[in-house]
Amino acid sequence: SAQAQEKKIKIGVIYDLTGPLAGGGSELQYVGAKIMIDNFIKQGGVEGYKIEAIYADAQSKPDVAINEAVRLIEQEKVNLVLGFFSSAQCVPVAARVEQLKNFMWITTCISTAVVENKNLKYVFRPQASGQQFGLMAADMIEKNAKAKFGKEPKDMRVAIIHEDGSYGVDVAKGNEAGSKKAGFNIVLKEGYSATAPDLSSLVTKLKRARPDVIFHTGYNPDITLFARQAREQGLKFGALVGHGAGYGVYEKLKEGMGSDVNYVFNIDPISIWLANQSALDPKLPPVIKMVGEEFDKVKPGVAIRSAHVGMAASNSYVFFTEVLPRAIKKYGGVDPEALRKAALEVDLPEGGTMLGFGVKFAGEGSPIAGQNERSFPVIIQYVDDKSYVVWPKSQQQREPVLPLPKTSGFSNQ
Amino acid sequence: MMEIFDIYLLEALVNGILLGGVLALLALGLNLIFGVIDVTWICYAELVMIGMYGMYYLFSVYGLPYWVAAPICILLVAALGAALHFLVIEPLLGAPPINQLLATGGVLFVLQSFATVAFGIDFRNLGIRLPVLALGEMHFSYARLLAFVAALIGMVAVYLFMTRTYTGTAIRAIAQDRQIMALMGVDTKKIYLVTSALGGGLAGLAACLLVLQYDVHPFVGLSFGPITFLICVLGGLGNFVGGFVAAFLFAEIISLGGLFSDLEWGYVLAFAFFIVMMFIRPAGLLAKRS
Amino acid sequence: MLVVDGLVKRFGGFTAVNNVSFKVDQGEILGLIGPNGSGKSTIFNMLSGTFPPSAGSIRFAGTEIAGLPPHRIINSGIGRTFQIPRPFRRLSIFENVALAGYYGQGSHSRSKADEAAERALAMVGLPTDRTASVDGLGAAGLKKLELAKAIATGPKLLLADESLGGLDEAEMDQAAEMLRKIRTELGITIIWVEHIMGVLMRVVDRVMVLDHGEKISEGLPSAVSHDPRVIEVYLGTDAHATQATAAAAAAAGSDPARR
Amino acid sequence: MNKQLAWGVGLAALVALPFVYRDPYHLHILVLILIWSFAYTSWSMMGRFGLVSLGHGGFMGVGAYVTALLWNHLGVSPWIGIPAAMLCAGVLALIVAYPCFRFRITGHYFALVTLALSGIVLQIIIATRDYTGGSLGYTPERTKGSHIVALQFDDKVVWYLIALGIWAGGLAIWYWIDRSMSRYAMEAISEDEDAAAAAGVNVTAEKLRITVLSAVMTAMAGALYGQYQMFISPDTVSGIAVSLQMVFAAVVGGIYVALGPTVGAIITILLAEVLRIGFGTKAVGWDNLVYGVLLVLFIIFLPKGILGSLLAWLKSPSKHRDG
Amino acid sequence: MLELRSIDAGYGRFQALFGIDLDVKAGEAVGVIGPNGAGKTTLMRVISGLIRPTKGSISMQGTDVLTTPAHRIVSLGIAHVPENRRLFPRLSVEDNLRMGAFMPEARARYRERMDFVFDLFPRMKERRNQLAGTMSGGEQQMCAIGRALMSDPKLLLLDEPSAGLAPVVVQQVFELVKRIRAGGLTVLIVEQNVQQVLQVVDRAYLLEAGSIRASGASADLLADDSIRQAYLGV
Ligand SMILES: Nc1ncnc2c1ncn2[C@@H]1O[C@H](COP(=O)(O)OP(=O)(O)OP(=O)(O)O)[C@@H](O)[C@H]1O
Ligand SMILES: Nc1ncnc2c1ncn2[C@@H]1O[C@H](COP(=O)(O)OP(=O)(O)OP(=O)(O)O)[C@@H](O)[C@H]1O
Ligand SMILES: [Mg+2]
Ligand SMILES: [Mg+2]
Repeated sequence: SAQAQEKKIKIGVIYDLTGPLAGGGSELQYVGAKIMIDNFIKQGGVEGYKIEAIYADAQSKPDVAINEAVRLIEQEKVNLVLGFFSSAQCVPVAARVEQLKNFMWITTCISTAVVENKNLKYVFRPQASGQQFGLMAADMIEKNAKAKFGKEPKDMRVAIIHEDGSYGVDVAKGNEAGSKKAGFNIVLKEGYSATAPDLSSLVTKLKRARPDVIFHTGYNPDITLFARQAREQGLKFGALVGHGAGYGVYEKLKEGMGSDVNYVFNIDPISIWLANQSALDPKLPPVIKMVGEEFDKVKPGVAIRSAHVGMAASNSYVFFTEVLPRAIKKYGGVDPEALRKAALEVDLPEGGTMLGFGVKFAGEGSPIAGQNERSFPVIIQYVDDKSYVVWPKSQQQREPVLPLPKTSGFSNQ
Repeated sequence: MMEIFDIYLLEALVNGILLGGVLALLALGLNLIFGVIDVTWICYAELVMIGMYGMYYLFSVYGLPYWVAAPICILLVAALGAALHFLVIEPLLGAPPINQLLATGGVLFVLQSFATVAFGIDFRNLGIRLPVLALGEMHFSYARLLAFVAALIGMVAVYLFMTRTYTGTAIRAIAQDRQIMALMGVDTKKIYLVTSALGGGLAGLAACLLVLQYDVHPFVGLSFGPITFLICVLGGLGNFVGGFVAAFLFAEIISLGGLFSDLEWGYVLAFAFFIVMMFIRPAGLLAKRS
Repeated sequence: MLVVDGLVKRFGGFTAVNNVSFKVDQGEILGLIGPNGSGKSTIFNMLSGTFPPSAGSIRFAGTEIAGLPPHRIINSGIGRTFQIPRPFRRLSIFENVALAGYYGQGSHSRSKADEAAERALAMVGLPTDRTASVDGLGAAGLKKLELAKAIATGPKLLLADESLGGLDEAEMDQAAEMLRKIRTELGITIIWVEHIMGVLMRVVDRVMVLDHGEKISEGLPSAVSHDPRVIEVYLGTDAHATQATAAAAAAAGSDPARR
Repeated sequence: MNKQLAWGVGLAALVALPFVYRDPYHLHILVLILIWSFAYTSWSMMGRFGLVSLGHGGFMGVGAYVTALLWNHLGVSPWIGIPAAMLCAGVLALIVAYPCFRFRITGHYFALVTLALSGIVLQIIIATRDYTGGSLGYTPERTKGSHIVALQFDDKVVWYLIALGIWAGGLAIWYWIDRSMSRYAMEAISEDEDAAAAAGVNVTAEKLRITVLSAVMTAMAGALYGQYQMFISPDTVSGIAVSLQMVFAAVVGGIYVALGPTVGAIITILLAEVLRIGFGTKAVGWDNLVYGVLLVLFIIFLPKGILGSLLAWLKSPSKHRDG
Repeated sequence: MLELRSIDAGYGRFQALFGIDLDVKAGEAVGVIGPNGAGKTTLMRVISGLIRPTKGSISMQGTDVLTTPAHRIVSLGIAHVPENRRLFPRLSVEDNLRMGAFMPEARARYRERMDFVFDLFPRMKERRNQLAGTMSGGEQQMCAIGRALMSDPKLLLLDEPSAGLAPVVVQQVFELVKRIRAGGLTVLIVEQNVQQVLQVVDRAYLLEAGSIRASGASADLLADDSIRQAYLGV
């Protein structure tokens, strides 16, 4: 009877707090998720259910992630696992969760491979996928080619470079697909290891290929190294489009690239603080404010709050406000089956989340079962230490600056 | 088209040489420790990492000028090297070499997680941007030129030290017969102190120059560790000139391999080259064949 | 049984053995002497396959063995000892010898190996219990172990490199006696390198002298010990030469087996 | 006799364990310990004779990937795939080790050649991502037919028993080598190759045999790990990190005693697990810090490994050596 | 010059020397003979500080050797040619000799000592750039003696210098010992070659099972029947 009184949902939260991925954005995601979970704990839980969170560090290693997921599910008896930054962890953990018939709520892990053709039943990802990132980048360049570059799309020279991990590879696929669709001339597509001590031959190849636009996906140390060697070797181009992760952490980007960071593009789910608040559900802006204040307490003095934080916060928020209450009220509990049914019924229109997009999960039978079909990223541009949403048109805060103005060290004007 | 190709090839060649400078600098200290006194510091690249953090804190946080911070950093890593020797290696001098490898492997974990705990997981950067040397279409990095020059001077200095001085000779002798060193009037502790501090100092020197080119984070050592060991062996253990040459060969393979094929295959090529060379010249590139 | 022709070994630019030819007959003991660095151990190393000759031919029992890998040569019936004993310290004395018995004869039979080990150990006078450790052996014991290992490989020809170095007089006599026994009881042909003339000359049938990698003299002990060149480069002028001569003479007188 | 009885009882107890105690997470850890114990035992087959390989991550990777690739792309059952993978690893070991031994590449040199090998295998897996999934890792397809043919079981007890069998098999091989003349030969070779050759040992062949055996067993461990986890990634089954992990665990446990690598697996896996859970997310990074410090202390103060030192210590007061 | 008083020494639990008393006067040549395993080498190691005795005292020209750190004992003028040569095999001959002159006191006279050694052993001059480990046994012995002489010692400890040498070289070595003595150097020499060593030393000690069994002038020992029986094979 003590159990009956004490209604509780146990959540296992897994991110990388140590290892290379931690600094690549995972730790910021962790901060975002924790802010949101603490917020609901402070509110006394959801629908009479107390919330208990158990945090674990995946240490940037897939096998540790698997072990921790298994431990949380089998040992700690959590009702669901939430979080995950790296797709290399999401793939095996999702398979495990399916096998154990538990519930998994992915806040990040953008690789398409996580859900594609996996027929996942208990795994949900409100997040946009990597290929969407890649496609979005190509879309912006295509639509602006004539006006800004004065070229037909088929004359646009684009280069796709990426770290060769799961994330870079997936985004690059999107880049390639988008570029092909737009008819760009892909002058180079190449992966490299994020720990490579030297990228100068990549830069040399880029110089030889003379791209108008470089699509780049990477983490921090390799982005800095690339930017530095590109500048040192005198690489010139018209635009540099980054895709989240390293490009999402402006502070570090600026530290590494200096003034060259100006006019760089980044694709991510919108930073919640940049979202067009008038277009959002009116109950969201106060939450955004709360997250911002809490974040400032954790990491004081940050000029541009990283998109990573908001991403995890928003995606967690959807779980607490949409999935959990419905599961409890309509399906009578927090068991995986109830959570799953509740998740499948989420139906938020555009503007329904802090990230601007809506939520509707692809159901069983879909090739991307578990994926949010309404998610989309946005493209921001860093201009003079501020970031502005420049794409898609619907979210646009200002026109993208294209191509790089002469003031930039990389400008090929 | 052909002309452009040539100039890029040349650029890749020269960049290979400059990368070689970086690798040679890294290999210098390791060659002293691993090659000459036959002690395995598997955590060598992590010492460099600590040195890079040292530079970051001295320069960016405490605001010291670069040229003041650098010597302090070198001393710091030298002290760390000496401490490593006396705390970890000394008790294991009589044990099988594999135990040294493992103990310093443990130190590698310790240093990585120490950096994580003490400095956080953020990527750090000095934010110094050195000018660029432009020769027509080709551009070269001063940071790398600097590393190249330092490696060259360091190599010559260490070579002279090892062959021309009594201490240098003793350093070369100590791995071969430790017990009888006392008969020569040599205080083995002192020789080990000098050598490990020197090895550490060279790691510190590498750190000062690497930090101009790379972000610091607790795992930066992973990029350099294995390759540095391979270079020492390829050049012939304890052979400083050989190590220097090997660094350039490796760098050229990575650089040219990366130019003609994918970057990833550049490394496969470099590793494969290493294995093949081991068979052709097991005692090192410059060794005489017996 | 062994015919060596034009054997040469170069190390880099240095010629350690230069065009040496000789023969060893079944059942004889050939003494190989010469100044330090004259190439004796190098010849042994080539005969036993430790390294290949730079040129020349080595025919053993009718087949060419120059350049064969060492285990093939050992299996074909040549055994050797090392000048500086090289025991396997992580194995017991018995295991050291049993190893040689197992692999050396190429028969790869455990029981035969144990048998051979017991015989060899008894021959040289080492304990045959299975666990006695090598660490307990002094200089003399190690030399004996070297011999036992070589014998256990079941050789027809034994190459003994300085079996006496570091032994005291009593032990030297024992060792010399042992070599003789090995020859007579086991019928093993022996090439023996040694610097202690007083003992060597007593035992060997024939002596070959090397200097700077070249053969400078060959013949009966008594003759060789009078050869002025040998005296000059190797024996020195005084006591040793006389000692050697005396020993050779004594042996010649006492040993009817000598031709 | 007593010893055999103890072994028998111990093994029987291990077989009975999952039928009595069914905590799934603990069983999971046990299965991992058994599989890794087998891998570490395979490594120490070579390691105990001074052949320090830093390339076993490569063999493990070959074992795991070849098995999974054959299954996914060609539908070849792991029952055939695993032997095929072991064959591949054996051939790879031959290709690298033969010249090494022929040209007398030993000690540091050998360790680093094998290090390069595991680097190559890792890079190739990553670079051929169209087939191997690259750094995203690779999942054997779930079977639609027989679980036995596909060697896929959802029941941990089955896996526990399989792993236990393999582990015991590994120990049996260890004992078999330990009793054989090969051990004498390898001990001799590890001390002095020339002297061993002079005793008639075919040095190259003996070393090759033990190397290939070790590689083949390691590949099997890799394949099993992949089948059990239903996921492999370059980081978890291949490359330098895994190679080092093997050396660590084996040496920490003790490479000169049969159960040493097993003890090493138990200690390293449990220690990592306990420290990680103990420190949790409150003291991030401290678990690895403490883990590293403990490893260093183990190696400095127990140079023969934990089990090796323990046995030596148990023996020394009772049995007076020489005198 | 050198005094040992009631020295006990050993390896771990194993005791190799029992209450050794031994004196060497300046300018003397003293021999130590005895069967294998008697403890001769151990005695030499104790004097040069390679192992420390468990009991007793050693003084060299009035200085307490036991309180002197091992690496300073060379500076007292004691040079030790260890058993089995113990060269640095991967250093050249010249570098091995240089190691012999490592002490600051010796460095100043490096050239001079080098010429002295090369005079003594012309073969070493020929092979100065060869790696010591690749030389023949006899060559290595020369190098080892040369290395000890580089420090310009007052007392030379020789542990079986004739082992493995050609007869002509053995003679040279013993002549060398004589010459060294003539130059005022004191010598303590361990030998198996009893006959010859007794011809060059003034006095000798007979060591058996870690204790001194007999001692006296060479002539007396040579005349002693039991010694002749046991060690000269006569
Ligand atoms: N690996 C090598 N590299 C270079 N020179 C070598 C090598 N091995 C031997 N030598 C040289 O070859 C010559 C012959 O050496 P070897 O060992 O055969 O002499 P030895 O007759 O056995 O002398 P000893 O009686 O002193 O043992 C020596 O001068 C030696 O320095
Ligand atoms: N490092 C060591 N550890 C243990 N025991 C040793 C060690 N060195 C020598 N001994 C033992 O000490 C005793 C004396 O040895 P030592 O070497 O002094 O004899 P020695 O008279 O020099 O003999 P040899 O004529 O064979 O050189 C021997 O019983 C030997 O086994
Ligand atoms: Mg010889
Ligand atoms: Mg001795």
